[in-house]
Amino acid sequence: MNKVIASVILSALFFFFASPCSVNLSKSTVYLSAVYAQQEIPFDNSNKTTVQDDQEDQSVLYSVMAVIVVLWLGIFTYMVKLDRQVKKLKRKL
Amino acid sequence: MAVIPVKEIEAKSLSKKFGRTWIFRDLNFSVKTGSSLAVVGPNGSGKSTLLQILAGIQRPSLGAVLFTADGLTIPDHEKNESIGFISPLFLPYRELSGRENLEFAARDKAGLARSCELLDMLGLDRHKDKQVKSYSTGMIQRLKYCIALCGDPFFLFLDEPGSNLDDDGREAMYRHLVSIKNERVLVIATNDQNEAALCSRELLLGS
Amino acid sequence: MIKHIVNVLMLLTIALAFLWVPSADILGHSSRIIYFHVPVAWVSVLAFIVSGVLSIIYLKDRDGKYRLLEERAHASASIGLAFTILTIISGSIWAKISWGSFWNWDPRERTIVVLFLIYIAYFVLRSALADNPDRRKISSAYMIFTMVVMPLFIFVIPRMYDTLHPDTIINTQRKIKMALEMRMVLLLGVVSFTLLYVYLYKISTKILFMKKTIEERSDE
Amino acid sequence: MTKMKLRSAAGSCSLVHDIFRNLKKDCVVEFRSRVSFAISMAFAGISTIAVSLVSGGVPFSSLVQAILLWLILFFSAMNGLAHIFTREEEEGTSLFLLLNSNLDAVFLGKLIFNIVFFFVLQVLITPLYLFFIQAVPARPGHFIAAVISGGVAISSSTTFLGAMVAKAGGRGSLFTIISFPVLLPVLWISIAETAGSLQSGGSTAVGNLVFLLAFSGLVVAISLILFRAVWNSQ
Repeated sequence: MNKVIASVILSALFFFFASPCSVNLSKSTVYLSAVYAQQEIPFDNSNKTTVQDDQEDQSVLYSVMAVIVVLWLGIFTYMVKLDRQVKKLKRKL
Repeated sequence: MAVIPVKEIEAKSLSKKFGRTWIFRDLNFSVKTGSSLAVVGPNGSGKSTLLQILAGIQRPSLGAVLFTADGLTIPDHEKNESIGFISPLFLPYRELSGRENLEFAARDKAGLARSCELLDMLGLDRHKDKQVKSYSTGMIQRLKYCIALCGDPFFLFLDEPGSNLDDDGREAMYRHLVSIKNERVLVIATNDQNEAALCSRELLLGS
Repeated sequence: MIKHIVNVLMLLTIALAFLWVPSADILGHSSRIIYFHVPVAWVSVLAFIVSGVLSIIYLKDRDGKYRLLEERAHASASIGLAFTILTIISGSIWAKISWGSFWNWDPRERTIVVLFLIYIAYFVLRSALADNPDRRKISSAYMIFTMVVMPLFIFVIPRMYDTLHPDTIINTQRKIKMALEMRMVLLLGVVSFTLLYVYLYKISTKILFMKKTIEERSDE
Repeated sequence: MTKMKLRSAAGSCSLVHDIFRNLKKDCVVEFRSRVSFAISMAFAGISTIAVSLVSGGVPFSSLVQAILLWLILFFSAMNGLAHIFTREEEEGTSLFLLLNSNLDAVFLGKLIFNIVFFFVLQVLITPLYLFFIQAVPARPGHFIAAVISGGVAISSSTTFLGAMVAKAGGRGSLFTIISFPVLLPVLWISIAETAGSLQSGGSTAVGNLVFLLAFSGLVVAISLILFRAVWNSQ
């Protein structure tokens, strides 16, 4: 049961950190390499390759991401609560 | 009523549990007009609960209670009007006087007159118009008896009717009970031996 | 089975919401929050409706055909409360971004807060009734009572104070004019979050039944 | 198995008779133990005076006046409207009530009592409030209509919740917690209407008043259906 939660959350978080760095890029391979490229600062503007949103302020994206990460952390903690209950009950059964 | 219809209350595999413990299980008995049943047993054996279930105040966890008149089940509203009930949990209004409590309890003038008469018979005539606040527990118990009887009920469920009554109060109540019990169905829950002796049959709970 | 669907759909929503959907004209990228914020709000309302319906069924079937109905309504309500809190948090952060202030009582925020208060009241009442044998009946009666009264608020609140209160910058209807893709992704988001709710609900029911069997086993 | 039908007296005419019987009993009992009535009135009076004392006669806008008025009325309701049911539980007379009259009559009797009680409270408090904040409503008719319909909405929805609180041990704050979310829109609308009537401009939004009365109607209907589940013992 808990490995399912972990997989859902991990994959979701992975997508988050990858996606804002290259919005509207069609091919996923390009941005995957972009992610590996920047080691120290994951979100600097240097790798922005899309033309369409050059004037778009990067901070908006971070806050969008912040909101969604908050959502996901909330759901994650709720799932962990349920998961712990299940484990406790399983032991008793 | 020239011919008294044979009314009957029948308990079918009645059982009740509180939380996770069973108070009583699979009780089967029936009480016809004129006969009466004494429910006895140690404290906490579920006597009061059983009486509340019979009176329709509480719902049994399993089983059912059937009210029949000559074999036909009595419709509910009629049944509710023909039930008299006394229990320690049952208290009259303290701010109202004895008579006002009876006015509230009686459905019609005749009932009111009958219960006032009964009140006088039980020695409460001097206190009829005083607030129940000023009554002693014995006097409240007598008033409860009158309230239970004011609708001329056919089914009487009395949970320790004689409690905190003095000797002559108890004696007057028993005399009245004996006089009316042959054309009614009577169930008394009690720990008091001579109260149980009033009834034709006994049911032991909590064995 | 639902677990896998939820995983797939959730990932799809995330991917599409970020990679494929054009950003809304006024809001720019911050409009991407819609695909997560709105479904979460929808789930909190859905949980409320489900627990109301469960309470109705519980009160109707007095002879106990179904088991643990009221506890399930309670479980659904706790999921609803969790999602309502999430909606409020994410809503206020989004409000900070697009309108500059954390909270300015626009109609949608009021509806969510009223729902939040109802959940709190339900849980407080239920715990206050702890030792009362009628606890289940009374708390489901309260849930039904509020569920019937709640739709009135939704019609009332938007019309509230309009004479005295300046309207917010973006229009107050729930849906901003949305391109087709946006509407599709939003729908996908709603579906995946609803399935997530169903999944959580199934787990909570399983927990309830486990507790019941443990209880019964410890009785014998 | 005969369905365990709950206690209900026969026929509708005796329902009205039952309601009056209950109402008469409630009035006599409440009149005799005037403590709770006095406390509610004193509470409402003191909060009115407190508001004007604290504000020190500073004139505030009609909206703020309306908000303060309705807050005072709301909390006085929270103080007094549950008593009619909690008294039954505290004094153990709920079993007596259950046996002697059907549930609808019990509820309707107490509902009427609550509406009348809150109306009397409003009649005493609102003029006092207006006097203290030196406000004269621009359209008195509209103002009175708003206050009355708001009061009816509050008292009719809190009666049922009072029955729940009585069963839950009757702590005062529980009553406020469970009735606030239900009363929130009623307060919003009443405040908007009262503010509208205090101001000179603005028109009477009859829709709002109708909403308040419709709300009370709906709430009474729902309460009648659900009262069985709450008041009848298990």
